[in-house]
Amino acid sequence: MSKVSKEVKVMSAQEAVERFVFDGAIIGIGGQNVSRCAVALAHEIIKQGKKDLTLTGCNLSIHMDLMVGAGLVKKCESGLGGQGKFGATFQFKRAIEEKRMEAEDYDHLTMVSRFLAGEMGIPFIPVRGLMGSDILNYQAASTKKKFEIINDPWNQGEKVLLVPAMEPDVTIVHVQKADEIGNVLIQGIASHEPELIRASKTTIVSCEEIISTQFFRSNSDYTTVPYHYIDAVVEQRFGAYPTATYGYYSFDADHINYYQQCSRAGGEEYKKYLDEYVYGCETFDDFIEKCGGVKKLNHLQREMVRLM
Amino acid sequence: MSKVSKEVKVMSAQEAVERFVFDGAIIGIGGQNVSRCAVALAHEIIKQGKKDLTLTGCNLSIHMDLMVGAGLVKKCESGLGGQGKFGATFQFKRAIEEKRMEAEDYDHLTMVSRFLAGEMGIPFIPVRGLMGSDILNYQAASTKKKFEIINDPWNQGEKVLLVPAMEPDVTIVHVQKADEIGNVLIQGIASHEPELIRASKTTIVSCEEIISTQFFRSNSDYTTVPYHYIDAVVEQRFGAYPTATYGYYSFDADHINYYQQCSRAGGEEYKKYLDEYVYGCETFDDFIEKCGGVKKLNHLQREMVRLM
Amino acid sequence: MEKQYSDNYTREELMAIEASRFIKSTDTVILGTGLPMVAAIFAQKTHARGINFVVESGSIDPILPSVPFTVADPIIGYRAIKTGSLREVLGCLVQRGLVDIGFLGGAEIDQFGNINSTCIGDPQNPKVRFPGSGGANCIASCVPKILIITQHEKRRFPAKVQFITSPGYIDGPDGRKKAGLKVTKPEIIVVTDLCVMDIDASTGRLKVTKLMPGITVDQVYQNTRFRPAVSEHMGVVEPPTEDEVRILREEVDPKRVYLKDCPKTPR
Amino acid sequence: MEKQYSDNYTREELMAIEASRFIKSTDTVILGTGLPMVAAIFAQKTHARGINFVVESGSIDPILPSVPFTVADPIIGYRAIKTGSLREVLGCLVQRGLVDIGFLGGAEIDQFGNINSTCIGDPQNPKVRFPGSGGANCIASCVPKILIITQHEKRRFPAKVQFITSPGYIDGPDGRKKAGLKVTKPEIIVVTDLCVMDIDASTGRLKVTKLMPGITVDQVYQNTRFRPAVSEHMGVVEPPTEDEVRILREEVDPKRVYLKDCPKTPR
Repeated sequence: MSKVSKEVKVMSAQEAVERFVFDGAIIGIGGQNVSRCAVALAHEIIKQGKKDLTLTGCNLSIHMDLMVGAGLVKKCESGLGGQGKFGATFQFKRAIEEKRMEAEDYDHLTMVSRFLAGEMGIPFIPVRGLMGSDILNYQAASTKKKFEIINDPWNQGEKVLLVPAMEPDVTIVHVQKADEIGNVLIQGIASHEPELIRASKTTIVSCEEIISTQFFRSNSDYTTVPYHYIDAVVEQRFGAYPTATYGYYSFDADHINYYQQCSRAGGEEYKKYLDEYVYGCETFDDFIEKCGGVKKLNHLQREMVRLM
Repeated sequence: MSKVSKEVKVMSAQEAVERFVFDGAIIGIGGQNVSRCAVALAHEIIKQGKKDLTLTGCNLSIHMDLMVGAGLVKKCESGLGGQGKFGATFQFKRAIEEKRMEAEDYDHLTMVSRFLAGEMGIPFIPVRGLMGSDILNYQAASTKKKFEIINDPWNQGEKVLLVPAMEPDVTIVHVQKADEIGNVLIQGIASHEPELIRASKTTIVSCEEIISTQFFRSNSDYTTVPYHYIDAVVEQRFGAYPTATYGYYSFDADHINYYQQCSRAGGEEYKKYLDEYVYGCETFDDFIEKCGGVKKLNHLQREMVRLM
Repeated sequence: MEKQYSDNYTREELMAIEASRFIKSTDTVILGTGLPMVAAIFAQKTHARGINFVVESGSIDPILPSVPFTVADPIIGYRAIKTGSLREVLGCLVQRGLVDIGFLGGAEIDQFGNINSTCIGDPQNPKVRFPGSGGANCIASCVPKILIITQHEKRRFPAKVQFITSPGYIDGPDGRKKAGLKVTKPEIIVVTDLCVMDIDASTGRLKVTKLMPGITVDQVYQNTRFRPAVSEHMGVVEPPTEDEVRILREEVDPKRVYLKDCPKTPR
Repeated sequence: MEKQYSDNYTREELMAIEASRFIKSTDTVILGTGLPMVAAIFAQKTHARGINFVVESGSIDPILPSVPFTVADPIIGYRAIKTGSLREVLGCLVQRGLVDIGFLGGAEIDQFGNINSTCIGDPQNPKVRFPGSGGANCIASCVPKILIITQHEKRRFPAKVQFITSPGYIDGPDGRKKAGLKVTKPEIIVVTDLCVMDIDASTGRLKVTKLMPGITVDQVYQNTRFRPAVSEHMGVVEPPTEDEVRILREEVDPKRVYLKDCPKTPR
C-alpha cells in the first residue's frame, strides 16, 4: 500500500469527519487566535459527537473552546488556550478548573519544534526554552514522558532539553485555496501549520476555494504543502467564520463577543449557544446565514479589502 | 550592538569578500550540481587568495572545485563532491587522493539537518540515516566529534543518531533576486539554501537583479529569506555561469566540459585555466565576455525560456 | 529648543512611552498585543524609526499603520517583508538569538522577574487557569532584553510567583545558568504605573530605578509583596511632551484599542 | 492480443524496462539521474501513470517531458506541484517514510546489498575517491524498496564493499536492526545486464531470481566475486515489446542522454 495518494479527495465535511476523525484521536488544529480557525470542521466534529479527543496546536482558540464546551475533549496539549483581546477560552478554563479535562502545557516554540520533529520523521528535538520554568515541573497524569534533559555531547557542561515529536492522528485546518487532490496554498501568516500538516498521520483541509491543479503546476514556488500530506479537501466558503481568513474576510467581533458572553456564562446559556448555532444548523452555510448571512459577509469582506 | 541590520548592503564582490571572508573561515556554499552555483563569488575568493578554507554544503560542485584547485581549501564537509553527468570534481578528487585536503563525509539529509539545527539555534539534531554505514566509522583528523548515538528516551531499546549543528562563518549563494537591504527571492528549487543562509554567521548573496523592497512588501508570501540574515548584496548578472540560474539562463555544457577537461588533466593545463579564466579576468563580466559574451548568453537565455 | 511637556496624559500612556524609551532604532523587537504594541509602534514613529518588528504568528517586519487587535489580526502581516511561519519567528529568529527585545506580560511577576501566565493555586489542581505560555517562555528564555509593562498591584507582585511560566532570574543571580539557559543575564525592565524596576544582575532581583511623577518609594512598597531594592540614584520618569501624546493618540492607537483611559480623539 | 516482442533492443534498454516493472502506479519514487530516470519516466509513460516523482534538490511531482540531464537540471522543476527544498524532500518525505521506492547506484555493490560510492582503498587514505553519498545514504536508510540498475562487472560485485556508503543488509539478515535502522527489511532489487537479484530477507543476501535472455547462471557467477544463491523458480526477464522500445527511444530519452548504445531516433 502506498502512503501517498494523488486521487481526487474532495468530499463534504460530514464525510471527511466520518472517515478520518475517531473517538480518542489526537487532533491537530490549525489557525491562531482570530485567524483561520477551522471552525466549520470543528462544528462537524461536534455534530458527530466524536469523543475523548486530545487537541494539540499552538494557540488553541474558539474552535478548541467549542469542542471542549461540547464535552468531547479529554486533554489539550498546546502552547496556549485563549483568544487574546477577546479574553479567555472560558470552556477550556472552566474544564481545567473543574478537573474535567487535562492540560499539558508547553510553549509555542516547543510545540512547533515537536511538529517539526514529526514532519522530519525524527523521534525528538532539542529546544532552548522551558528550562528553569515550572512547565517542566508539572505534567498531565496521562502524559508518559514530557521531556528529557541530557548533557550536550558537543558542549561540555551544558544541558540540553529534548522534547518528543508530535504526530497528530488527524489535523484540521482551514486555508485559502486547495485543489481537488489536496495541494494547499496558505496566504499570509502560516503560523505552525506547514509543520503541523506534514507531521500528521492524516489531514482534513477546508478551503475558501478549490482551484485547479494547473495553478499549482504553474506557480510551484508558492505551494505551501503538496498533496502528499492531505487526505480530504472540503470546500467551505467562510469556513473559518467567525474568525478571519486573510484575503477573504475579517473576523466578526460581534459574534465572537456573543460567543464569549455565552461561554463565560456557561451552563444553560452555553448549551443554548451550541443548540442554536451548532446542533441547530444542518450545514455550516446555515450557521453563516443565521449569523447575518450575505449582509454580514459583505461587511467582513469589505473590512478585509481595506486591510490589503 | 544589534545583530540585524536594515541598512543598504549593496557592494561589489570584491568589497564583500574583503569584508566577510577570512583565512581559515568555514564557508557555506549554495547551488547544486549545474544550478545556481555561486561562481562569481568563488572567483573573487580565489582572486583574493583567502586560504585554509573549510567548504560546507550539500552538493559541492564547480565552485568548490575551483577553490580547491586554487589551493585554498583545507577541508570539505559535505554530502557529495561531484558534477553528475559532467563527471567528478577532479580537483576535489585529486586533492583527497593526494592527501592535500581533508574530506568529512556526511550525506545530504544530514547536512541539511545540521543547517536546520543551526538556523533553529539548537546544538544538534537527530537523523535517521548514517547508522550502519562506514560514514560513521571514519572521520577527518581535524573533526572533533562527528556524531553521537544515544538511547531514544521515548522508545525503549532504540538508538538515535545525533549530529551537530553547522553554522558556517560566511555563506556564499547566488540567487535570482534580492533587494538592497538583503531580502532574497529564490525561484525554482531551493535546495539546502534557506537553512544554510539562516544558519550562517554572515552571508554574501549575489543576484541576477536587485529589485525594490516594495516588491517584497507587496509579495510577502514569496520572500525566501528576509534581510535579517544577509550581510552583503552583490549584483552580478550571470553570476552562476557556467551553471544555470532558473528563469534566467541554462548551464553552458561547452564551458563545463572544457573546465572538466582542464581539471581532469590537472597540472599546467589546470593552471592555465585559472590564469586565463579567473586570475586573468579583472571582473566577472570580463570572464563572461571571454566565454562567449552576448552571443553565448543569448543562447543560454533562449534555452532557459524553452524550459519554462 | 525646550521640550513642551504635556500635563494631559494618563498613567497608561506614560507607561507605554517610558517603555518605548528602552528601544533603539537598530533593534529587532518581538511583539505581543496590548500596551507593548503601543510602546513599540510609538517608538517606531518617534525615536526608533529603523526598528523592525516580528510577531510570533509569522509576520516579519510589517508596517503597522496603527495597533493591531491581536497577534493574529490579519493586519499583522500588513506590508511585511515576509509573512512566514511561527517556526521562522520563534525558531529561526528568537531561539537563533537574533531578536534584541521581547515584550512580556502576565498575571504575576516576582522579585526575580519570573512571570506567571499559567495558573493560580496548585498547578495540578488550579484554582484559576490563565491562557498559558504562548510564545512567552521562549522569548523569556532566549532574548537578552525583556520589557514588561503592567499595573502595579499587590497581587501582581508576589515574592514568588505560583507558577514560573517564563523564567526571570528564577531564584537568584545564577538561577538561569543553573537551569541551563544560554542567556544567563538578560536585562529585565518592568514599567508600572508607579515605577520602573530592573534586575540587578548581582542579586538577580528587581530594583527600583525610577519613580513615576508624584509617586513615592513608600507607595511602591505598599503595592508590592516583596521589598525591592532601590537605586542610590533614583530618577523620575520623564513626562511625555505634547507632541508625544498627540502621536500616541492620533497615530498609534486612534481607535483606543489599548489606551482605554484616555479621551477619544475628537474627529 | 499477443505481445509483439522486439528483437531490436540493447541491454541497457532492457535493464531500464525491467527495473520499471517494479514500479506501481501509486508509488512515490525518489529519482537520481542516469538509467533510473529512464526507468521511472518509462514507467510513468506506460503502466504506472499515477506515479509521482520527487527529486532530492526539491522538486516534487514534476512533469518530465523527457529525461533531465542531472538532478539539478533546471528542467527538473518543470510543472512541478512544488519546487521546494532539499529538506522537504529528504526530510519531510524520505525520512518521514512517505517515499515508496528509491533508485540507487554506486561503484560497488556487495552480497548484502551494501553500496559504495565513496572510495576505493583505505578510507583514511583512499586510492580512488568517488563523489560520496549525496542523498543515497538517507534513501537506503529510510525507503522500503530500493532499485539498483548497474552493469554486471566483477569489480562492481565484491563480497564486501570497501566502504559502506549506503547500507543494504550490512552483514546479514539482522544487520540493519542491529545498526539501529528503522526500516529493517527493505526490498532491494538489483537489475544488471546479466540478471535480476533481490535480497532474501532470511539470509540478508542477494539471490538471483531472473536471468537476462540468453544468459546462464555460470555467466553470472563468473562476473560476481561472491556466489549468489539462485532461486528455485528461476525466471527469464521478459523482453520489451516493439511499442516499449519505441516509447523508450522516442519519448523517454530521444536525445540519448542515457541510452548511449542504442541507435539515434531517425528524424
